[in-house]
Amino acid sequence: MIVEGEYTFSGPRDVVWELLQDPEVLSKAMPGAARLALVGDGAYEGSIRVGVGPVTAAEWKLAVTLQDRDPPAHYVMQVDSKGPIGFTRGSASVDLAETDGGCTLMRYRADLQVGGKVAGIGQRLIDQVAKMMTHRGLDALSNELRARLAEEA
Amino acid sequence: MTRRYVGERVARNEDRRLLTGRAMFVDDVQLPGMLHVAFLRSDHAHALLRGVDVSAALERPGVVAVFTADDLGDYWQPGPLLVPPPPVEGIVFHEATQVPLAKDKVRHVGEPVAMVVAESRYVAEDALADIVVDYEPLDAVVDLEAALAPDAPLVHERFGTNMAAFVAQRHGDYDRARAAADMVISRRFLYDRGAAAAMENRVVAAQWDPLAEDLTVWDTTQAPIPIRNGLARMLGLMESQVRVVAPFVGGGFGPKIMMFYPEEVLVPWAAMRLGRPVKWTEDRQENFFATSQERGQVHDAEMALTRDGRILGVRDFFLHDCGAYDPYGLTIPINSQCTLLGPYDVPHYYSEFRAVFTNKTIVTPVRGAGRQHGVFVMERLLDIAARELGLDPVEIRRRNYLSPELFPHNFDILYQDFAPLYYDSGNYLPALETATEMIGYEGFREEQRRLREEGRYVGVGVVSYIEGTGIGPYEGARVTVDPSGRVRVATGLGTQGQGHYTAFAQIVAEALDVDVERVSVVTGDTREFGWGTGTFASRGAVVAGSACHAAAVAVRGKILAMAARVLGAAEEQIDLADGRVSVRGIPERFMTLGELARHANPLRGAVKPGTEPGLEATAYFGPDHGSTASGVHAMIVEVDPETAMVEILRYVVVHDCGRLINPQLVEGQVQGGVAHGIGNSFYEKLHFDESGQLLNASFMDYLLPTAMDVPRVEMAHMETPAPMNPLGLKGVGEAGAIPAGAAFAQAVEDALSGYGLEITEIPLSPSQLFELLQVARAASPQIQETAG
Amino acid sequence: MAEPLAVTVTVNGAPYERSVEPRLLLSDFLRHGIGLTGTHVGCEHGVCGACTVLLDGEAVRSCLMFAVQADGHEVATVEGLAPEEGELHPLQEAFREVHGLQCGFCTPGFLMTLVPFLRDNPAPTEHEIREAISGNLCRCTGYQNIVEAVRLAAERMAAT
Amino acid sequence: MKPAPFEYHRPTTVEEAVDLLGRHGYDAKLLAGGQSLIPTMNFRLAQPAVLIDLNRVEELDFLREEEGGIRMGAMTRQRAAERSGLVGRGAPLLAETLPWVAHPQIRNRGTIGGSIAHADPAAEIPAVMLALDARFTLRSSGGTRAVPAEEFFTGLFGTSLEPEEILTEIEIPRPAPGSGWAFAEVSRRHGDYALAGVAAAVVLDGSGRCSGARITLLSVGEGPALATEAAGVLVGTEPSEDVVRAAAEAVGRGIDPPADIHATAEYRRHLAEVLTRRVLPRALERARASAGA
Repeated sequence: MIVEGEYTFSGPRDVVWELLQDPEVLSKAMPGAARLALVGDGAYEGSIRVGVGPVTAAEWKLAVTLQDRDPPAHYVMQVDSKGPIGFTRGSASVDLAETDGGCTLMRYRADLQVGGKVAGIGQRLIDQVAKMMTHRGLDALSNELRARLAEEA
Repeated sequence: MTRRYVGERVARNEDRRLLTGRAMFVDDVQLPGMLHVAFLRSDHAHALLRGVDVSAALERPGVVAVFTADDLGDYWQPGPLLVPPPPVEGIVFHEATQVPLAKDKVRHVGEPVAMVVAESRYVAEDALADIVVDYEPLDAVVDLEAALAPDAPLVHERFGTNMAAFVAQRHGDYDRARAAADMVISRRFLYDRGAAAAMENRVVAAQWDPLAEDLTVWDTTQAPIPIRNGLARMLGLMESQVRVVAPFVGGGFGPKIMMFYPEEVLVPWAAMRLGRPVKWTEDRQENFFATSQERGQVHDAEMALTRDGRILGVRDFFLHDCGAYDPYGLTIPINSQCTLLGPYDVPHYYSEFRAVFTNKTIVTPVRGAGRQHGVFVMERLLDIAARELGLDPVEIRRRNYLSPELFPHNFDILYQDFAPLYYDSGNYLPALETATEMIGYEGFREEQRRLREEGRYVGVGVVSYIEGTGIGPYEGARVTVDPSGRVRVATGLGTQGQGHYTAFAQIVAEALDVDVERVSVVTGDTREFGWGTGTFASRGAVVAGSACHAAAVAVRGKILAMAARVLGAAEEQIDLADGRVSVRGIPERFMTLGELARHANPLRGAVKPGTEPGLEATAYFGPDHGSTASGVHAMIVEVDPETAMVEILRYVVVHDCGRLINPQLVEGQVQGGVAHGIGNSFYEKLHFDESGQLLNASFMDYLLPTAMDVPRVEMAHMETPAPMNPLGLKGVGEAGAIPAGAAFAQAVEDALSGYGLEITEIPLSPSQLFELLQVARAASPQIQETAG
Repeated sequence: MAEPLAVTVTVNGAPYERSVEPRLLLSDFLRHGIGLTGTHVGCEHGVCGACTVLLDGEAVRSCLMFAVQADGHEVATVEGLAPEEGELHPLQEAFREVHGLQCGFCTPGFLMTLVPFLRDNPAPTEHEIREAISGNLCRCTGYQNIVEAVRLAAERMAAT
Repeated sequence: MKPAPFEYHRPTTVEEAVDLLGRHGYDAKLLAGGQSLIPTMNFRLAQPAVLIDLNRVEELDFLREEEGGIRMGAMTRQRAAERSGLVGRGAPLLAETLPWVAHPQIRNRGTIGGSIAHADPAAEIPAVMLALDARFTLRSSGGTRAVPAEEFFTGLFGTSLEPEEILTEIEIPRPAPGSGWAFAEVSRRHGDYALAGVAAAVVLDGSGRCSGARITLLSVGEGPALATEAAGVLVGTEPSEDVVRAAAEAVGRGIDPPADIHATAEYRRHLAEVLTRRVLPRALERARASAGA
């Protein structure tokens, strides 16, 4: 499954870049009281809690690795997760570009594999859940960015 | 003989039990102390198995045992190769059969990794969540062409390739035909996977009796005798120590002939090891991952023709998806290869295929077993040729049929029974003429034009097919006249709703001249009859039916001989009618068959040397060749080009399966087959993603046609008797499903004539049809739907 | 309260008292709890209709109910359909006569769906029949003879 | 496919139910008809620790006509609503739509309130409630509040129900004079989740001018969606074929449909447009008849 899109952050690129490497910030962008810890250079581990509609929220173990880092413009994020009803494997390519007015345009393209029970039964909703989680995550990052910029100001 | 049963519409003997909820299915087996099984199955299509930790599961209250591959010791062995590769020159075949529990590596989603045995299925499922498996995911092999690329990941490393088999067969010299042709049509055709989806999932229950030292296994199998034989071998028992019972089975359609499924190997073993009865009932979700499937093939085919539409030759290269293992050998692709020729006079044919291992569920025959692919390719080529030549699609078929004087007819290629492809008998043109007449082909074009003006898009499809049925090796039957006067018939087949209980009763009742309701048939219990192979390849009625007939004829001989002795008359003077024997002309000198049976088993005196006690005989039947059934399907559809939804308005089948035992049963088989074929055309497709995950593993997303989707089937029978068996029978079980996709494609294209779209893929979802329509609209902006 | 609960369910007119875990599906209760195995289970997610029974006279999926929910209610299954031992309900009779069943696995679900349908709509059209059984899957028959059987049964039931 | 264990409660009053929910909150799941929840539990996708069964709360099962329209309890069975003459008169759009919901065996058990609270984006009832401008009563031990459908549905399976709240009642306003309605969907098979569906409720004034329109969509987004732009195209016009076409195009523009194995996003968008073109003339026809009467 491909999830791709663009998102504009109202802030400079290097601040956005920093945010995207910060495990604390990243965990806020992930669903359900995520915990994420840096375990090596560009490597994070932790867990998220996901539940959609009738699907009971449950803990998914998460491993994130950032690769091909070209600060502050590009990286590839390898994300593996495993929960009680399945797993995901995939990578997302992220490009950050400066735009007018000091904003940052993010282009992302994720190639996600979903496996296990959730793939076999939940196909009708996977596309929407991925979209929803992406949008919510980006909005959360955007809020975080605003907060940080306000702090700095 | 006064009673006629063969050919009559006799209501089924088995129905009362089924209709009142008293027919026993395997899941109904409930024994004191019975344990229940759940399997932990791989979530990954392809992964190394680094470790399986079952310790937490073992601690859960109610869990009795948890087994992994390592616990099986020497019992862990790959399953048998059911059908060896045919002796075709130059054949390559790599054997890789399934294993009871995955070891080192998993090769498809749903492959069993661990077996939990618990006091209830609920608890067994609870315990699955306790098991921790360490997988190292590997890239999956999914696409057939990509699988053969040099750098593809390997399903079975030891072969160094994902090619499971290569077979090339030729008849004549295709290159010469091509050189002489006025026109060559070539296309790529796709046929995708579906599920057999019998309403009953698989079930295995087993009980070991340590006092009698015997094992009873209840199994939803289509082949109880081979299951018994294999289990005895694996478990180190004599065949007589193992009883396999396939009672009422809730639909088979092919996958229930597969053996040995891991669960069939493990449940009896666990029952012996744990000393308690054990049952595993597959749930629907497991069925989508763990029960064999069929249909993935990609064909690159071409047809060489004269300008008047005569076929000079056909060439086909195809890839066949065999899934992660190939226990069923090459039956399916060989069927595709051989059935492609259809009822047509094809002087030159070259066909080669590669079977391909993929990280998907095992492929074994499903109703049609590869035949529909061949039919789809051939019929589509003819449709395209007809269009390009400006010929009517019916006319091009008419011009190419094998004519009746060409029978029996041979092609120089081997069929699934390893005998040269042999058409025993057939007469194809009358079926075509009948079908076109029934569907009103003549007047349809006018109607079509008229409806198009009203904004309605209707189209017709007419296709032909043949089906090799009723192959060997053999089946047997025992017929016994009981002292009660009732007649008992036992055969070794499993039966899954075909009506064998009734069809065999009809054959025997007619031969013995008794009331058909007084003939009771038992099938699928190895203790009742221990010789035979199973129900597959549309062979049950043909092969076992012929054996029943032979046994009944032998019993009839015994009856007459015994009656002559007892009634004191010459054999020729004995009348057998209405369940009694009498001396001709002296009706008061009679005896009922029950009385005669008692005489045949005396308590005193001597049974004469050279004779046997009882009115009983066992007979076997093994045909040299299969018999070739055939038919024509015609369909009218209406397409809504705006929504891309298709409705089938009419469906006509003209079918020739030789002599009919019971037209009602035959019609039922065909109607069900057509429904299955309609499913394969428009509704049913197993969607695998690029990582080998099945995306529609439930009835929510895997769409079986409902009563709203399947039309009434109008049917006519042709009866060209088969010369290969005494009753003239040909098989019918799979026929309905075989040509439906081809008819559907032709009809939908016809309804959308003017759009210039071509259907080369089946199943075709509305979403795919929408895309074809959009491409057509983009290519021809003048297309505008008239408002409907 | 994951502890077993005592329930009393009247099935085909007879009361059954059992102690059941709340999660026990009604289908499993009928089949394995009280041994009425005529109700079949085909999908356990409410699509195939094989497990259809009557709850207080209306057709429901017994795989989509917990046995505890049937406490104090009346359930009817295929075993209770025939009026007398050795006799058949007109629907059963018609199914047999026109070959409305093959493997017979889905049949109890069809019958139990059709009983209230014909009660509420004694003279249905073919389209209404097809719609009424569209929540029951059959892999063997192609539905044609099932539809035929319903028409025949409706005719006969109207005549009596 | 057997459900995981859970703690089971079967209250007989709303008060008792609300109290239980207050105690268990996030761990609890309400069991209404169970026709979506129980399959999800059988697949073990849902494993609620506590199940509060509302099937014995009789006060939630009623259907009556009031001054302003129809009021029904959340536990009203879908089949009961479908068969009710009251619904046929007072909410004909709902009556027309209910036969599209799954199959009779499901509707015999499934409830109106359960379907609303479940808020499946492919479900018919939420979309119809949105088109009918229904209001929902939500109750917790803290009190009662009324929420219009428009505010109730909040994205993918999302509602404004708090964890300790129960949807108790549904209020459907009486249709204004000159009202017309229609529903249509395209599904793979009868009773399946729709690939796309459209419900429309329109009002024409005495001169044939559209004075109100609510067009709602299902299966083309995260939840039931109100096509406001399309409605805007209609309102104020005497809706002609061209206006209807323009409204349908507005529907297509306003959505970002999901893709799945049954339909691409483009196909869903196309279907939503086609269905709008088919539904609106029927709704307008009925409105004209009603306005003329």
